[in-house]
Amino acid sequence: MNRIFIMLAVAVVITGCATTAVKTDYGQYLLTLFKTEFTSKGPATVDRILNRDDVQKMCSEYPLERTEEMAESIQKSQMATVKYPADGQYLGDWKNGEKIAQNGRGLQSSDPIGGVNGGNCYACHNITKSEISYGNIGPSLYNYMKVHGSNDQVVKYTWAKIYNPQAFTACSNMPRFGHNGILDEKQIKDVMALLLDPASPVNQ
Amino acid sequence: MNQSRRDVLRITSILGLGLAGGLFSSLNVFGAEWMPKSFEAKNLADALKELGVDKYTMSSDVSVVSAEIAENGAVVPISIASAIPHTEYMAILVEKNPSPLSVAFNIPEGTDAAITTRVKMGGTSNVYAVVKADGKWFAASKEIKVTLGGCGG
Amino acid sequence: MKPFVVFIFTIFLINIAPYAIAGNSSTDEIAKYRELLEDGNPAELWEMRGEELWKKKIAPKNVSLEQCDLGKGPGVVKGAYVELPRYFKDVNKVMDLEQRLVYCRTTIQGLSHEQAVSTPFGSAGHPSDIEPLVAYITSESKGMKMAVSIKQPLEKDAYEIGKKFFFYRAGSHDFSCATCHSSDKKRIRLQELPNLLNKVDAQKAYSTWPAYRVSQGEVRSMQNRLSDCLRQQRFPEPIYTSDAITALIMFLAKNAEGGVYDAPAIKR
Amino acid sequence: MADPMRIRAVLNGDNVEVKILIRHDMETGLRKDPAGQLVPPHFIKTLTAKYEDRLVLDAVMGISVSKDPFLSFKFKGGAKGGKLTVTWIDNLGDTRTDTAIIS
Repeated sequence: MNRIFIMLAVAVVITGCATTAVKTDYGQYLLTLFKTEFTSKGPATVDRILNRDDVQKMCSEYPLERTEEMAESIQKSQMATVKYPADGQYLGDWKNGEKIAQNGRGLQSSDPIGGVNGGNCYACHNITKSEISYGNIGPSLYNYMKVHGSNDQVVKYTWAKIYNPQAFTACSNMPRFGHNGILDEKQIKDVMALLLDPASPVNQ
Repeated sequence: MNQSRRDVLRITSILGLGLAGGLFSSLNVFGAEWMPKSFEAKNLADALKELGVDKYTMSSDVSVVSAEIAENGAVVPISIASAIPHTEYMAILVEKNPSPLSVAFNIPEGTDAAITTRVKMGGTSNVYAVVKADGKWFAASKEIKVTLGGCGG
Repeated sequence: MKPFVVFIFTIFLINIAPYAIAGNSSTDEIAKYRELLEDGNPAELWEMRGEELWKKKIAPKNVSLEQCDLGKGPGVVKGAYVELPRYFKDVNKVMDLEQRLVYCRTTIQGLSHEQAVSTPFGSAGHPSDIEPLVAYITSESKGMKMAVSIKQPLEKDAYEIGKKFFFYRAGSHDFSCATCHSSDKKRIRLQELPNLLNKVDAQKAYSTWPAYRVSQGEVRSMQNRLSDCLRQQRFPEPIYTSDAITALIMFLAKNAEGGVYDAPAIKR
Repeated sequence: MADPMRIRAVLNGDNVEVKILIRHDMETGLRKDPAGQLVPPHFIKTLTAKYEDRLVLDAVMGISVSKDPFLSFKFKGGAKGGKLTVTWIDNLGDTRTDTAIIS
């Protein structure tokens, strides 16, 4: 371990004198540390942090702001990933959707491989009146139908937004639930019902 | 070597007996004994009955002070107090816990009938302070919400 | 004109009031909960045990940690933590407190590396020696200002690597540290999230770790705190005393510069 | 075996204000360890506080008192320099006694 930091230090000194590419090099050093110091555990593999897709790379490199061209190219590529339900049915069971919205587990190093993943929607969104413990990283979804309506366009938009939020907002903080396989098609339908079923507490 | 070790053991065990005997007898004289039936009662009514509370009056002279929301149910700070003269006994009960009785205090003369401690709560529940003064029972309660916190994992 | 404006304003108030009040009173009650906890912090019990462990002679060399150099000279504990992580000449490396403790336990006390890093994070029935030591050492910096240096080139490197780490998005959920910690006044559930790029927030957050976590019933160190963040970020597991984590600690410590240190604290 | 308590006893006007922190796991007997086995109950059952020879608090505890228990109370009639002695006993017979000088 000691040796790595010393090696890195030497590399920094050399490249620092010779070139201006120091900034990108720190990223390389970080990758070296990930390779040598991190171990796969449960569903959380080292591969997962070493091999990132273009969106993750770009959003890491430009975390706080990025050009309009970049944003548009990300949104375009991500829109192309959205898979709509094959049977044309968008709404499942809102009660199960509520459970998914409450559940913050899944895909952590402490979770079992192949377990049921949650959506953890309440971590970031106000959703129902009865749950007072909600976050504010995302907008309130309470009264979703009243605010957005429920026509076909809204339904398709909502599906795509859950499936891959970066189709609309490049580098969004929201996970790409469908695209990254966090929630399966049935689970997304259930979360859709939580937002768009008139009987759901979201719309009461 | 063996002999001395045995001596040490003997001394320890005598001391142990003496200590335990002394301590427990002094507890019997001065203090409360642990009451298995009260602590093991599975609901509020049974726990109160086992404590010997046949009837009680809700009183504004008794208070339960805490935050209305607990970030974590494992540690919920609770202060109970009684302004009723001659308060001699106080207990904290968490209605929805599997065993409601949490802790009870004998209040000797000269000690304030006001105690702060921390209890575990399995979920949102009413928390009761039950006190005995001049042989009569009084109570107060407060609802404390236990929320899910953090990142959820 | 005027009555109309008032009318609109009233409607606006009526509409938003119930939610605004609900949100505020919840966070107020959480603030009250935290205030009540501060009345008695079990971390003091860890500090007491840590001081004992610091001074205790242990096998194989039968020496205590009292000759350990935490950066301010052998045996100087007072004020050591607010200058960590730092560059140590004897190893030509940047170390945080926990790396340095492991180093002292192996070189001074003669423990094997495995012994020195065993049970870094305690649990009921399996107490850690490291967490009490960390509690004791950090408590000796109470009231002092955070003052890490990034003047030495390796310190600067650690800071820059830590910064890269902070913004590094990866894994199944695309999370980075920045996802939750780069804007003001955000909450996850009811927990306020410090914006670690904002000096005031960064100072407040950094100066209150390590902490006794009521959810775990243990004093948790900075290495533990960040490992737990990474777990919830869906990252794989770092080894204990990882240089990557030290780099991240360096970035956070520098952002908290000038903050008055006030830990071990008590937290959810 | 048990770790020492942290006891603070401060005279403030007529009252001695006492704060006690105890290192104890307070196992409920309902918790499972990572291997899925129930962890047996281990909790403090009784606690007494004495000012010199006078009993000033006497508590009985159940499994729902929090881990690392905290108690705070006040009593009258104590003097600076006097001794406050706290003793607890748990369900396995472990016990610990510590003394603080009133300041």
